[in-house]
Amino acid sequence: MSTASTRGTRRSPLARHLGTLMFLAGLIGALAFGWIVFPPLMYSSTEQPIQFNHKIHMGEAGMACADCHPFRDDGTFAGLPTTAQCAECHEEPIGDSPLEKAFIDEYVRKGREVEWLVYSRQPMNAYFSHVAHVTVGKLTCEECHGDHGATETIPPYQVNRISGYSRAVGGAATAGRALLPTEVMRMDTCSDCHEKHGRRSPCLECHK
Amino acid sequence: MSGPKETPQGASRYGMVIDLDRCNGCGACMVACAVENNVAPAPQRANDRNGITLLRVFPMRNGRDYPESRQVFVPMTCQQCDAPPCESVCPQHAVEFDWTTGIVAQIPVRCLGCRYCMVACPYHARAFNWWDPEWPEGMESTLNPDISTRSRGVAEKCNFCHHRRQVARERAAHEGREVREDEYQPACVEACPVGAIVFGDLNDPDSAVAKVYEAPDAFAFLDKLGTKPKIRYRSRQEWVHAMARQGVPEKEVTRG
Amino acid sequence: MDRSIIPRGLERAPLGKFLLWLLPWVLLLGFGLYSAYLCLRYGLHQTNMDNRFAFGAWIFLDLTVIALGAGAFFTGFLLYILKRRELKAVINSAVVIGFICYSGAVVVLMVDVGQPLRAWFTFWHPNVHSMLTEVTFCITCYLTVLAIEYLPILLKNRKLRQIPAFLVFEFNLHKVMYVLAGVGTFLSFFHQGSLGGLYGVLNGRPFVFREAFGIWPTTFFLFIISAAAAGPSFMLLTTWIASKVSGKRLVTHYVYESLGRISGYILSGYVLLKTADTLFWIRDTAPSLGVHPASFFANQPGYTALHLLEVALFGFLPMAIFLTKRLRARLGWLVTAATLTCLGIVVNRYVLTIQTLALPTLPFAEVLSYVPSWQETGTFLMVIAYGMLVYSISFRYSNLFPQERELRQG
Amino acid sequence: MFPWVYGFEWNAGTVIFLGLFFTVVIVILTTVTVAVVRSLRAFAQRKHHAVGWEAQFEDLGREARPCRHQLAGETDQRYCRHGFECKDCDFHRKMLDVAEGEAGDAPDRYFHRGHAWVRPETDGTVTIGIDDFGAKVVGPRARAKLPRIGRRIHENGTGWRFLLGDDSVRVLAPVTGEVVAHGGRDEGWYLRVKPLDGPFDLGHLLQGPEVRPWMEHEMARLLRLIPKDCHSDLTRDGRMVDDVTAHCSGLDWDVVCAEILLEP
Repeated sequence: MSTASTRGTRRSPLARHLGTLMFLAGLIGALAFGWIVFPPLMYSSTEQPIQFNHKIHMGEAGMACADCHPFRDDGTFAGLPTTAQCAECHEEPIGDSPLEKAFIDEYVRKGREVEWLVYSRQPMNAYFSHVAHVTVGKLTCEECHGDHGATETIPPYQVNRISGYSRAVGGAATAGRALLPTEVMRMDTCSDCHEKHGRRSPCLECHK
Repeated sequence: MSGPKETPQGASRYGMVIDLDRCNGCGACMVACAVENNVAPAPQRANDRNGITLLRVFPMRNGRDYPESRQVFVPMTCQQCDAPPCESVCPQHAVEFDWTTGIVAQIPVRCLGCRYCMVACPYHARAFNWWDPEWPEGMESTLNPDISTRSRGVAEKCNFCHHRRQVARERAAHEGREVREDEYQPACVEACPVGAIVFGDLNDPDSAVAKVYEAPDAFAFLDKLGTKPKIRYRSRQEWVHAMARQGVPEKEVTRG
Repeated sequence: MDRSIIPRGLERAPLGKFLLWLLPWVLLLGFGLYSAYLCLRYGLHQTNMDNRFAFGAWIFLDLTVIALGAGAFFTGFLLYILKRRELKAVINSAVVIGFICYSGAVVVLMVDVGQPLRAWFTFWHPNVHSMLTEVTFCITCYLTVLAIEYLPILLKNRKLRQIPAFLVFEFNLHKVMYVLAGVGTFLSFFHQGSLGGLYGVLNGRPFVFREAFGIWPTTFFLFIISAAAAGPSFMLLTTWIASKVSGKRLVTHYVYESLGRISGYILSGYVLLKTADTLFWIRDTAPSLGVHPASFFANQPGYTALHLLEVALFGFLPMAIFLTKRLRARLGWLVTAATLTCLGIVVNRYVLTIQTLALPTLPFAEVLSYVPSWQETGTFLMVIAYGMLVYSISFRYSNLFPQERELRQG
Repeated sequence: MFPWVYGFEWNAGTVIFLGLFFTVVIVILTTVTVAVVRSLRAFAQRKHHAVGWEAQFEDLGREARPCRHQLAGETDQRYCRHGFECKDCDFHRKMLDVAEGEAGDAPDRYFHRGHAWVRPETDGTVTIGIDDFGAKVVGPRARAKLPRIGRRIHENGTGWRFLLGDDSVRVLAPVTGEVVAHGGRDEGWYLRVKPLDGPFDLGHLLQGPEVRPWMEHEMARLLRLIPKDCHSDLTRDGRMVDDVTAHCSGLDWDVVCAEILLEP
């Protein structure tokens, strides 16, 4: 109406743009919340039961990945070593690390297994074969797991509160880019790489 | 995705031949199938029309009176058609013809639950999860880890125990060799006490199934529909062949 | 009480009486919502559908509702594209009915599928060869178009139009409405067709499989034509019912006659094509799939009768009434013929969906029948109640029939 | 749906199907956008009064919009299609050409179809009021809500409003201008309006011989709105009563006023 426009000219510039300013403030606030504040809230974070230094094992001890993460005889991937495997070297403390001592006291002596929280567990409907990628596809561990083997500490285990899927520590290496704070590993991570290698897979290749 | 779905060199084409003259209708295949594929026990209120049976043994009678009365048992499951009517109707590619194995793949996590595929399938070989799958306390630990469970509201069907192929391939790859025929056999084949079911790669002329696939007494159900099923049946009884060629409805069954 | 929002110059029942009229529909809606809740919360075992009857009452009702809702697209097409000006008298009503039918169908579909939260998968990963994909895309687009077409009717409400922005937007939207009518026609054309194609492409079901023209089976075209025939009939019927319930003259007899004549012409084409299609199916299609057509009817004389009824009683008879000038002059005959035409659509969709599933394909399978559970029925009643509510409220507060005011004065 | 989504394939089916889909989406979006942009432009150019009137005009019954040349007996049955904007009307121009040279003196008052009269003043302003017929339909009970001084009114926009209880009807402004003075009930509700640019163009208003038949036409229209058994109550001493709606029970002030003042 003409009333509004004539009245508008009499107001101060600040008052005239108040609406716009409030809209922008709200928009920026909402975006900041959505992009910065909210994503971390989506994840619960749990520390691993005990810290582990990959770098010492790979470097000073001169071990390889497969020494602790081997294939079983039937071709399946054994995943994490058992306490018994650790005890092959760590029956008694080798160094003077308090962490090592704690590990031997808490787990080796008591014969308990460490309840590691696994970063890279696949969802139930996905099939993943290490043999296919490592033995047949000749991929190195680092190509998917990144520099995990060279780290001195192991990061906390983060789980998406809704989907229950964890954030893969090596996800950035797998995806070939930094993962957004909202991201876990997705099917696209697999399919992008398969496509890059010229391998178009039927659904059943990975889904079960 | 770029690149055509080419059938690669040396691709498999899995098929099955079921000998109706041998089948005695014991149902071991049905049990083995359900156990292998993590089919949840049916709830109390389920009936034979809304439970999950990926493989079902039907009696087929010639409809004549004694002494001409004859009957065979027909284990009916997904016929793994080469021209699957269920694939083209799925609105979102939850059904895919696997061009490397010839298996018609059903991907439950992509499924919307519209059931159009079930309407399209003339073999009634698909089942829908009308209920939330529930296992009695403690029974979850007996689930097969090689295959996922399916949620309520999605369709499912026989995938020729494809997960067994994955396990076999993994072992073979680890040992640096090809998969042997006996390493990949669906659960129903293993369970059949009379050896009525033969399964294998039709592209491999030396496989057991290829040798009987073209046998003169082998036939496919509803082959005039143009679905090109990869499961064939055998029988030396002429009436069985005649029935398979022409369907005649029986009496009406009401439910509701 | 609500007099200030009722369109000026129209007489409406007192608010109390109106609310009393709404009450049963609100109760029915509540019952329907409870039924739908049960299906969504506990799963589709609440219905009597099963692995053989995978599509049940809902699909049949969806197809029927959408076919009847075709009045919206076809009236829009006749008015905006073919310039049949007399239909301006019912276009608002047609849009509201179209909107109700399509939105109702979408709501029911969302209850009807097993995983409604995955509905967006069809858009994200569409299989363009599936008729259902075509249905999904068209239904969504057309519902959007209908919602936009519905907007001016709302904005022209007496209170809302006092806001200058609404009136101006309504005016400008109306100026470009012929574009939306065109798009709507295109979408609805393919949508009605793909609903027909849904069954016609099923080569695994010899009872419904039909030969194709190009990529479309004949049912694709038969559905379009039958919906176009039934649409105006349904408009005629609903206008008449609204007129009876409200006790007002809403349109002139010329409009009724025009709707009837259009229905009649299209119906005559439909009856002809449907008969030809059935004969071809009996002679060629069914036998080529290894089935003798007679076997479908061997144990079901009732179904045979339905087929005859569909073409003769619900096709030929209303066509004859609509095309006879003397009968067309009488509203009673027009309403009778329109009712028959709408029943014909119901029977056609019933035979196509329910009978197809009842008939076995395998030689050892049984003929099945099923009765919907109360939860299924409730969910459908929910749509009826929702439609009655939306239509009643629109009728009271919007000017659905522009001729009403003039007829009242004149 | 998009090429970057997993499973997307460039083939004929996809291209045709999604091509059509995106075309439809674009057409729908464009159509709505065009309507929005046109509306915004109407507001920016202060044309929204005209557009709003056009929208309302379409809803008027045929009886409410006789052509002025029909009223003057210059033509047979003819209904205005131009929102009473005679300067846009070819027919009007043709009729003017025929009547050229016959123009008499400028009349004292001009009438708008919404029952506002306009009287040009010597200082270039105009006075606007509601005509007797309109005033009697609105009645003395109603209160006018006049625009404040300095406000602008727009031709065929709202001139001012009459209020009675919760109901209100607007009087269409006959011209565009700025309100410089107004008068209350005692002076008979009037506005004094000065032109914005250039002198007023009053060509679209009824004048001279057109006025009387128009009034008769309006009277007939009013009678149609009023039940027959009330007709005798409408006149007293040979004159129309001062408050038409008050003299007939069950008659809606709001409906009758809106119909006569052309507010559908």
